[in-house]
Amino acid sequence: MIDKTVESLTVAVGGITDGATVMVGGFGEAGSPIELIHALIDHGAQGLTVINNNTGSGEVGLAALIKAGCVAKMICSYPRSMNSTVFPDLYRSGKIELELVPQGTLAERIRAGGAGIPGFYTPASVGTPLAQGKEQRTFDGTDYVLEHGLRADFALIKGKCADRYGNVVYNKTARNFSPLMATAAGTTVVQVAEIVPAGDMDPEVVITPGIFVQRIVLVPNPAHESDLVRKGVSYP
Amino acid sequence: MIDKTVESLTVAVGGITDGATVMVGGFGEAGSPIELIHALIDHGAQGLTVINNNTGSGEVGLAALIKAGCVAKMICSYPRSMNSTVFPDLYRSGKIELELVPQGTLAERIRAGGAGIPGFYTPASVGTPLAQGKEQRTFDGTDYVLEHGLRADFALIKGKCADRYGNVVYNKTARNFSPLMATAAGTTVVQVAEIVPAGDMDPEVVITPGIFVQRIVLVPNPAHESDLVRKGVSYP
Amino acid sequence: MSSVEPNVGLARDEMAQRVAADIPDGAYVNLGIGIPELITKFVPEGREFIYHTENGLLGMGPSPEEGQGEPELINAGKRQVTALPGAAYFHHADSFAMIRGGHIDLCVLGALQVSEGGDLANWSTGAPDAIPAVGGAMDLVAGVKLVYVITQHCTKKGEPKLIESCTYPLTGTGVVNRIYTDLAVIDVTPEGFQVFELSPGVDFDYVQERTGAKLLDRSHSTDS
Amino acid sequence: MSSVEPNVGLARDEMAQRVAADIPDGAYVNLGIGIPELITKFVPEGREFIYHTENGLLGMGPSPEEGQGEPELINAGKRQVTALPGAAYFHHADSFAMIRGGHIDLCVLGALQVSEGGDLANWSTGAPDAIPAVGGAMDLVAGVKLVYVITQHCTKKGEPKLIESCTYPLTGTGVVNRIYTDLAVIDVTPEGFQVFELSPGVDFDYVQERTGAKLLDRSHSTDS
Repeated sequence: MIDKTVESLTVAVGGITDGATVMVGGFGEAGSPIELIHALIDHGAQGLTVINNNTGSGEVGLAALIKAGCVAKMICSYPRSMNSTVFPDLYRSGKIELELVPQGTLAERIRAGGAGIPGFYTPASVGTPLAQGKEQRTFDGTDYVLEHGLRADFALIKGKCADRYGNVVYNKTARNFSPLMATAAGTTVVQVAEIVPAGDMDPEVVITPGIFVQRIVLVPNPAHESDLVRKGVSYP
Repeated sequence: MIDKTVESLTVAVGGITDGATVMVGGFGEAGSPIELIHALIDHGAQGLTVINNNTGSGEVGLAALIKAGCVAKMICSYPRSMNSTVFPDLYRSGKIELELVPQGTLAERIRAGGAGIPGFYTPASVGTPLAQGKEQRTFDGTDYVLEHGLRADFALIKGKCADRYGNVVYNKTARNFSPLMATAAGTTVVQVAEIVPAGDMDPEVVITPGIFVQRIVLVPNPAHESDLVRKGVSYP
Repeated sequence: MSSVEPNVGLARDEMAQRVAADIPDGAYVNLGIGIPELITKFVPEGREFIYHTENGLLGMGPSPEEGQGEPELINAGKRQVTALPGAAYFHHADSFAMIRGGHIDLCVLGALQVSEGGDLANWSTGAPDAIPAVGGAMDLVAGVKLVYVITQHCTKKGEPKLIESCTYPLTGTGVVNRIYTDLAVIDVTPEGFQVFELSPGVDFDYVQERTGAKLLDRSHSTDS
Repeated sequence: MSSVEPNVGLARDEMAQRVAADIPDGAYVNLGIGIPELITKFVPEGREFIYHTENGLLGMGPSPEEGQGEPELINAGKRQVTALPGAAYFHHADSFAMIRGGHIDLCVLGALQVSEGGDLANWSTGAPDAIPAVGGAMDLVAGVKLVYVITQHCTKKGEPKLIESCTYPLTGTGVVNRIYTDLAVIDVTPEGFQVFELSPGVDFDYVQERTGAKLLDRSHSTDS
C-alpha cells in the first residue's frame, strides 16, 4: 500500500546532505514549515543553498537556520524583515551569499524547474541591475531576459491537510510558493496539520497532487512565527 | 456592481470578427462548449484560426464550425477522430490549414501566452519533423526547441459553475485546456450550468479566478457531444 | 532645493483618496507596500475595485478587526488582511501570471525616484551597506497595464524625487504612467512630465521649483 | 520477411500482463492508447500503480460499469474511465508538467517502428494522404523516466517493427528503454537490441529472423 507518511520530523528531513539545495515554502510566516526547519537545524546539514522568498524573522524558523550557520547561500526576492537582523548581519560581514531574484521570476523559475523547462523569457528586470549578465532577446519589439529553471534536492513545505498518497491542500495565502516547490525538488517533504483517509479529499480541490510529494509528516498544531517572535523565542 | 453575466449566447459571442483567433476549450467532448460554438456558427464570423486539442466529432460543436466553413486554420495536437470526416476531408482538399503542435507544447504555449512569457524551451519534438524550422538550444547537454507563447482574441470555454465575478470551477476531466485558455484571450467567454451568488464559492477551490473572465453565460443543461453524434444531429 | 513647507499640498490620506478617484469601476488593482495601502480606505460611491495581492489572493479586503486576524491570511506587505466574497486563492506562479500577463489593470507603487522618461527607482538606494530587496516590483512594472506612483513630491531632506534621470538602481525603464504627489498629479508623456492637476493652494511654479526636471503645463500640451 | 505464425508467442492480454509484472509498486504510470490500455487489467499481487492520463487525472481507475460512465470523465483515448480514491484533477499545463518534468516513472506506448538506437516512430506513417496527429506522444518520450513499448513484433504484413533505423517520422530519438512484443522482451542498450527474455516456445533465432536489426542475446552482453 502506498503510504508516504513518515513517523517523525527527524525521519522527514533525513538524507539532507551538506551542500544540498533546499527550497523552503512560505511567504513571510504564511506557509513557513517551522517544525521542519527546526528539525533541519537539529539534523545539522551545513553549507546549504536555501530558496525562499524571504530570510525569516526573529530567531526561529528560517532565520534560526541561517543563524545556526547552516546556510551558505540564499536565493530570494526580499531578504529584509522588520523583525530580524540575522541575515543582514551575516550578509554585511560577507558570511552568506545572496542571489536576488524578482519575486515573479523566482516563482516562474521554480515552476519551470518542476515542469522540465530549462529556460524562459520574462520582461521583469530588463534595464535594471538584476538583468546584468543575463542574455537578452527581443520578441515583437519588447525586450526580455532569459531565465533558467530552478530545482532543488529537497523541498520543505507546509500544508493544511494531506492523504497517504501525498495529495495536499493549503490554507489561504499560506499556499504561495509551496505547490511550485513541491514540483521542483528531488524529495518533497510536507508537514500537515491533518492527515485524512484516501478518498476523503475531493479530487477537484487537490492543489498538490501526490506525484509531487515523497514524505508527509503530521504536525497537528504548528507554531506561528509571529507568536514565537513576539515571545522572543530563539531556536534551538 | 461587477457582474460579468450576459443574457444570451448571442451576446456572449458578440464581437468575434472575421479572421479572429479563437481558443475553444475541451479535450474531445469533455469540456467542449457546444452551445457557444453553435452560437458562433450563427454569429457567422469567417476565416477564423481555432485552437483546440482536436477537430471535433460528428457534425456538431467544433466539427460543425469547421463544416460551416468558418475556420481557415486549426492549431491542434490531434486532428483525427473516430467519428468525423469533416476536418480530414477539408484538409485533404487543401481548404483548411493545420498547425500541428505536441499536446504538452500546445498547453504550455497557451499558458505562456497568458502569463506574459513570449518564449520557452521544451525537449518535446527534438529530432522529429515537428522541430523543423524551430530554433534549437542545448542546456546541460540536452537539446530543446524554442516555442512561443500563444494568445487569442477570444476563448470559448465551458465551466461547471461560476459567480458574477467570473470565478469558475470545472467538472472532472472537462477542466483540461480551459483554465489555460481563459488566461490567454483578450475576451474569455464561459458557459456554465450554474451561477451562484458571490461568496458561495470557496476561495480555496476556485480554478479560474474572475480576473481571467470577461463574460459568463448560463447554459443550464449543456448537450453532450457523444449524445448528439449518436443521434446523428447535424448543426445547424 | 527648498523643502516643501508643512501644510502645503495634500496629506497622505488625501493623496490616497485622489488616486482612488481615478480608478475605474471593476478595476483589478495591485497596491504596493506603504502609502499605496492607504488607497483601500477610499472607494468612490458606486464603484467596486478588486484588489490583487501578489502573494496569492484576488479579492483582498480590509484589515481584520483586532484579534480576528489569521497569520496565514496576509498581503504582500505581510500584514493581516481579509478575503471578500468572490475572492480566490492561488499560488505564486499563477499570481505573477496575472501580473506579467497584463491582467492587472493598475498598480500603485511608492517611489524613491521617477525620471521624466518614466523610469522608476523604488527598491534600492544603491548604498553599499544596504540589503538589496526587490520583491515583486520589477514584475509589476513590467506587466501591469497602468503603473501609477504615489509619493511625496520631495524627500524628507527636500530633494526632488521627480528628476531628469534616476541616480538610484532602476526598477524598470519607461514604465510609469502617472504620479500622484502631495503637490500635483503629473503624467509621464513622450515629451516628459506634464502637470495634469495642481493640489489646492499650489501653483505651477511652486511645483516646478521642487521638481528636478522641466514640467509641462497641461495647457502647453493642448497648445502644441 | 516471414510473418509471425498464429499461436506462436504471447496473446495481447499476455503481453500486457508481462509488462505489468515489471512495474514496481507505487509507480506513476502513463499508458498510451490501444494495447497499452490493456495493462490496467493486471495488477500483480501486493502492488498499487497510480495511473496518469494526460488529459488531467492522476489516480485513473477502470472503465465504469455499463451506463455508469460520465462524458466528462475520460482518458487520453477519450474513453470513459473512473477516478479512484486519492485521485486528483488538474489542467493540461500541470498535467504535462508532470510528464515533461520527469515525475512520471514509466510510460508504455504503442509503436510503428523502433530503431536499435531507441528511436521511436508511433504517430505517422508519413503517407501523403494521412492526417498527421501527434497528441502527447512527443512530450511523453521526452519527459518520462522510463519509456516502454508494447507492440506486435511484426506488422500485419509480417514486416519487422524493430529495425536498424526508422523510416517513418520520429516521435523521439534515443528514447525507448525496453520493448515488449509477442515474441520477446528486448532492451535497448548502447550496443543495440538485447533480448532480455524470450516468450515461451520461442527461440532466439526465430525472433532474430523477424527483427530488422542484429539482436544481442542477454548472455552476449554478460560475456563482453
